[in-house]
Amino acid sequence: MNNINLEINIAGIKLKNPVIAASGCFGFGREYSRYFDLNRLGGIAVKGLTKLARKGNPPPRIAETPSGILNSVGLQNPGVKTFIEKEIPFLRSYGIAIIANASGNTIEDYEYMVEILSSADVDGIELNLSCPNVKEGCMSFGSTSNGVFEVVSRVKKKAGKPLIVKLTPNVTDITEIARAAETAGADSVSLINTLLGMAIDAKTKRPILGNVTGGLSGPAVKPIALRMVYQVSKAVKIPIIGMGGISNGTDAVEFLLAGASAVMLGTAGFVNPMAWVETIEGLEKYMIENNVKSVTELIGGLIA
Amino acid sequence: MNNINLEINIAGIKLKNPVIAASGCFGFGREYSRYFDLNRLGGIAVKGLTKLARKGNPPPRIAETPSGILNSVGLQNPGVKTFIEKEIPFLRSYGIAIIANASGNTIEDYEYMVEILSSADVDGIELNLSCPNVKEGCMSFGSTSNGVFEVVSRVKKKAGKPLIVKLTPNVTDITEIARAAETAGADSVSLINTLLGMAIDAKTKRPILGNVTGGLSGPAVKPIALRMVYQVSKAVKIPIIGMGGISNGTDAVEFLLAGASAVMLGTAGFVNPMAWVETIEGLEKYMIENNVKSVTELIGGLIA
Amino acid sequence: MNTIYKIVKSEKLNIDTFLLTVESEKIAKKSRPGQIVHIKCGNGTEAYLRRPISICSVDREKGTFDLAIQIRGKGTKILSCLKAGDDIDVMGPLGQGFSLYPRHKKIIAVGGGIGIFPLLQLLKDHPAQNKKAILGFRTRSLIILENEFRQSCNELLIATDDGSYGEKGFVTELLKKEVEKELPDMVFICGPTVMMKAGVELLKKHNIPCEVSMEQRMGCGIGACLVCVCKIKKDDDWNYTQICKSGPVFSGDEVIFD
Amino acid sequence: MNTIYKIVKSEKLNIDTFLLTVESEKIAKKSRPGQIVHIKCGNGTEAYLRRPISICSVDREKGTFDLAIQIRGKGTKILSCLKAGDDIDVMGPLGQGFSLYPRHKKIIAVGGGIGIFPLLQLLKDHPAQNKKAILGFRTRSLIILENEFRQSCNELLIATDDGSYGEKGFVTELLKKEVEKELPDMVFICGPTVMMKAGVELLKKHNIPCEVSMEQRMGCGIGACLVCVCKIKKDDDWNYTQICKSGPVFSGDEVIFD
Ligand SMILES: Cc1cc2nc3c(=O)[nH]c(=O)nc-3n(C[C@H](O)[C@H](O)[C@H](O)COP(=O)(O)OP(=O)(O)OC[C@H]3O[C@@H](n4cnc5c(N)ncnc54)[C@H](O)[C@@H]3O)c2cc1C
Ligand SMILES: Cc1cc2nc3c(=O)[nH]c(=O)nc-3n(C[C@H](O)[C@H](O)[C@H](O)COP(=O)(O)OP(=O)(O)OC[C@H]3O[C@@H](n4cnc5c(N)ncnc54)[C@H](O)[C@@H]3O)c2cc1C
Ligand SMILES: Cc1cc2nc3c(=O)[nH]c(=O)nc-3n(C[C@H](O)[C@H](O)[C@H](O)COP(=O)(O)O)c2cc1C
Ligand SMILES: Cc1cc2nc3c(=O)[nH]c(=O)nc-3n(C[C@H](O)[C@H](O)[C@H](O)COP(=O)(O)O)c2cc1C
Ligand code: FES
Ligand code: FES
Repeated sequence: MNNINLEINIAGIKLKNPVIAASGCFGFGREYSRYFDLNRLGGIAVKGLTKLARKGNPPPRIAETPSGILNSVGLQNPGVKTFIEKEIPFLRSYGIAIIANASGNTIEDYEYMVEILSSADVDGIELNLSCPNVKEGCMSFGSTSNGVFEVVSRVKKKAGKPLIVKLTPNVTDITEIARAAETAGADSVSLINTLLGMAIDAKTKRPILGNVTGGLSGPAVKPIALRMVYQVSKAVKIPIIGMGGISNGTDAVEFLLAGASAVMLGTAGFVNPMAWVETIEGLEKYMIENNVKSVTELIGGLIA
Repeated sequence: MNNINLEINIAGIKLKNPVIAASGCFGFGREYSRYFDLNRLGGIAVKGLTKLARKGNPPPRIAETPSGILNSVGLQNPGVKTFIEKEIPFLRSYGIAIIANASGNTIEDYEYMVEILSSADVDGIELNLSCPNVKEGCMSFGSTSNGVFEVVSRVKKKAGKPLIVKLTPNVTDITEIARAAETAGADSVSLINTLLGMAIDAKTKRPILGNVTGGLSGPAVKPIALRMVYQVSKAVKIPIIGMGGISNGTDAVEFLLAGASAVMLGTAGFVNPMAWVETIEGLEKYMIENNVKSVTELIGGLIA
Repeated sequence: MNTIYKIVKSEKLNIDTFLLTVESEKIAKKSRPGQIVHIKCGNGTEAYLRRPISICSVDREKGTFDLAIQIRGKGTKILSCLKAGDDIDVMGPLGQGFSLYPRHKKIIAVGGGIGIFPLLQLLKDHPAQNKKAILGFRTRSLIILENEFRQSCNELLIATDDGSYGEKGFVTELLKKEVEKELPDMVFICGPTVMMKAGVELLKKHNIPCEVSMEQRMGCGIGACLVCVCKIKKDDDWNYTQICKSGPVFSGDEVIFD
Repeated sequence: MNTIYKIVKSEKLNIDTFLLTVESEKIAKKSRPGQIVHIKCGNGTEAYLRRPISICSVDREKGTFDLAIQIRGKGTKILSCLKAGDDIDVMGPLGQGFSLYPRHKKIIAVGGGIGIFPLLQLLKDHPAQNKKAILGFRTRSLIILENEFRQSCNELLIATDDGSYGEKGFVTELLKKEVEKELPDMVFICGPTVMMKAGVELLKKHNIPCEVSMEQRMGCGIGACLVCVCKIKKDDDWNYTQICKSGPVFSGDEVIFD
């Protein structure tokens, strides 16, 4: 297409374009495969996986907020083994990068996950140190640089695949956390996971979510995500996958300019199932109009 | 009005209703006094004051974001002495609580501010430990519990007026910060100040704000603010003033249910100069419809 | 995948409910009674998420379908302002509809509130000879689609909470009487959770199969995000199962109502 | 305080600019040339903030005012869809307009881009005998309000960037020629910052007073939030001053253009 090059390599993961479906918003790809050809995507980060199957949190699990949503799914998933057996073969039938999103309650869980996923047919592992909807593990590791350093350096030893560490925005200084991940051996960081929030129904005087609090995503959080990507890009050398409220090509360009090498979209797809495809098309259009030959030229291109 | 009682006492500050204009969004009241009778309000938190006059940050100082705004004013103000001389007499002509919002670069600045304001004719002092738009002081004190404890315990000794400590949401655990403020002697906490964010113009490849980053406010942040108020209300005993994206009576009720004893509105007034008045009216309507006799019945009334 | 269709008609049914007729060959042809659509309300972020609405009836000849929508909040309010000729963004048909088995000769459809809507096309399409409908409304002035229902079944019973029309009381009480009179082969229940729960318990005693249509807040609408779940029995245990994909219709005995 | 008015007319002026006529006794009567209004675009949060727009002209008899608006983004797009009869939420008139001194017998109004709009009512209202307007457009097809301007001044000069109509080049070049022909008593400049800066520097050399109309992103629109500032000289120093309240019109020699 007009000689523009959308390819990007994130720490060894080859993407034919920098647009990836965000974890938890795209299941294992089956549902959206009926809406568009998954081959269009750069990659898919699958639903957050754990060692054993998890039931997740009680409903309601979603609340609408101004230009955003809260979710409190709580990592419902069939367990990593079922994923490997039943979902990878389906996903492999497409020519896209498969990123396995992994969570755990303990460091040993994370080690187990990275080990088993390293011998599975995935392209990269996204270590979820940032889910706000589960009591143990996850965000509690991800909110301190010590926690992140410890988990990442431990699992790095077991990792036979590129390791992406997914960061929580619910911290005082995200650059400190990103640096801890980098020092511990992360090949990339992805950010942001959701911001902890809450919605109340004044009529019933009750929280809307069954789990009381949930994670905020969608356009509302974009300014925060963009700032964090920008700050982290100044703090680490490893590539960044940016996300948080991206809905179209222009949003994606903004994240690339701020310093991301690729982007993920989740929530926007709920509103528009073509959001991923339209984001790729919008990015192409921007590149053509602005005479950008390769997407790599945009990365960190902010004039500030 | 129908025998409902909107009065509330926040740590000794008497408010005839729990709706206060948020600092920085209402100047010193003069401008909005042409739009409605300031006597309608519970109180006014005036523009952030410093020891000496401050010019503030270069424009643009505002960017529109999905259901919100970023601002990077940077505490432009005429200095606390000018405020005392020129603005207090005007504000005192109304029967509303005057809350002086005070910032500083150093602990000594904060001590100076609290001392001078304690002998001025204000009803309370809101210690701004949370402005994200200035390089020194402020949020750098406010983002650690040690910082907050130190500033608050030092200024408390000089304080002859109720001391409200305004908290930043840009922290890992706001309850820890709130507890530090309480332990150090704060009479109340107000939250949230703005979330650090950023906006980029893809066309020009430049940040929209002259200061690159700015503070996010408006409806977009409401779920985060509500969650923080809820968490803090479980963590401290002092009264809480809640804010962040409140635009109407229903929003205000949600904050009261989450545990706030009063609320502030800022950004909503830019869109609707009657937002403060309409919030009071909406709150009254809710109370009548739900047979709530006193606003105090709503505080912390969430069923969760 | 195109999701933009034209509105053919918008009609007020009662104080807060309206009927929207939308042109779509695809949805009219493909949809089964009980399936839903997922609708974008307005162009912007005002009502950010799509809204799930049951297909109320379809005209397969004309290639149109009807939605009966009650105004509850922002999104349904926006939809109520649409007029003939306007575009509407609709994903669907989605989910699993009711079971239409020829072996079920005598059926009863029980609906309350917005739960009555999916029952209309069910009654139209079901092959049973004997179709009865029991519909509940708060009060007489809120009764809607009465003629449409009457024409689609052999017998229509209406209950109002205040007795201002038909029987006074809950639809489950009427169901109880009907069942005690003569056992149906199958019952379909759609309405508030308490109502469905009571209905399922009642029918269990009589060993009559039934289906219910579950409701939950939704995100994607197609099964990918796992937000719209209810508890569904699985072997000796249960799973949180997506209402948008495996439902909204479930067999009454597989649902765990908390 | 009521801010809701009725739209009387909406008219397309060129490919991306339209003229909105709004009914408001108050604004028509009270406003001075150069003042602005602050408009809510749509009901929702889609375009969250109000948009500042200069009052282009007023009809004090009819009690209406005109806004000429260029579609730039979300908010102006929403405004462009409004039609006669629709409501519009307008705060205003706001800020300080141009100075209309009877001692200024010969004036020149210089405008570029959207900067031409506030000059129309200025030319209509100014008491000078000799009123000249110099307006700049990118190209012929974008020229708008030509007749209106021609009727409101003694002489109208038009410049286009590409020379497709009138003089080729920048308005400041035309201003230079005019000033060198005959010194005006006062000049009003409104347009991009670079243009205003060049104009102010030119006029300074000739010791001619001038006023400029500044632009900046706004929040409250009334002076309370301090976001819409520009550098204004004060004694030996300068202050960031609110454009919405102390401007948008400032004396050319008090503004510091960075
Ligand atoms: C399977 C299914 C079928 C439905 N069929 C119909 C129908 O045929 N006719 C009809 O009028 N209504 C139906 N509803 C209910 C309808 O979806 C809600 O009334 C509607 O989403 C409310 O949106 P709102 O913008 O008016 O309310 P708001 O309160 O502004 O909505 C805020 C958010 O909460 C969600 N929400 C609020 N109430 C409900 C609810 N009861 N169920 C699901 N989500 C909710 C909204 O979708 C939105 O995401 C159905 C719901 C489900 C789940
Ligand atoms: C004093 C003044 C007078 C003006 N008079 C006119 C006029 O008569 N006619 C006209 O067409 N335009 C005028 N403008 C410019 C007009 O305000 C912007 O074009 C408009 O705000 C853009 O809004 P949008 O939603 O289309 O763009 P968006 O890009 O969606 O706007 C996003 C945000 O940026 C702000 N913004 C973007 N561009 C500008 C700008 N140039 N100036 C100020 N804010 C901006 C918007 O107000 C909004 O808050 C004037 C601006 C000012 C400050
Ligand atoms: C319903 C839902 C489920 C999610 N589940 C996961 C998850 O399992 N693992 C994870 O790392 N992130 C999860 N996320 C976070 C997203 O991957 C993403 O970080 C966040 O939503 C911000 O991007 P967005 O605004 O484009 O959605 C989930 C988000 C949503 C909305
Ligand atoms: C333009 C602007 C200026 C502000 N200035 C101050 C300030 O001087 N001191 C302060 O404590 N907070 C300041 N704030 C923060 C607000 O007081 C408030 O905490 C925040 O905006 C969230 O509330 P809202 O969403 O109702 O605006 C400012 C906010 C805005 C938008
Ligand atoms: S709404 Fe996403 S799974 Fe049902
Ligand atoms: S826009 Fe608030 S001071 Fe000008």
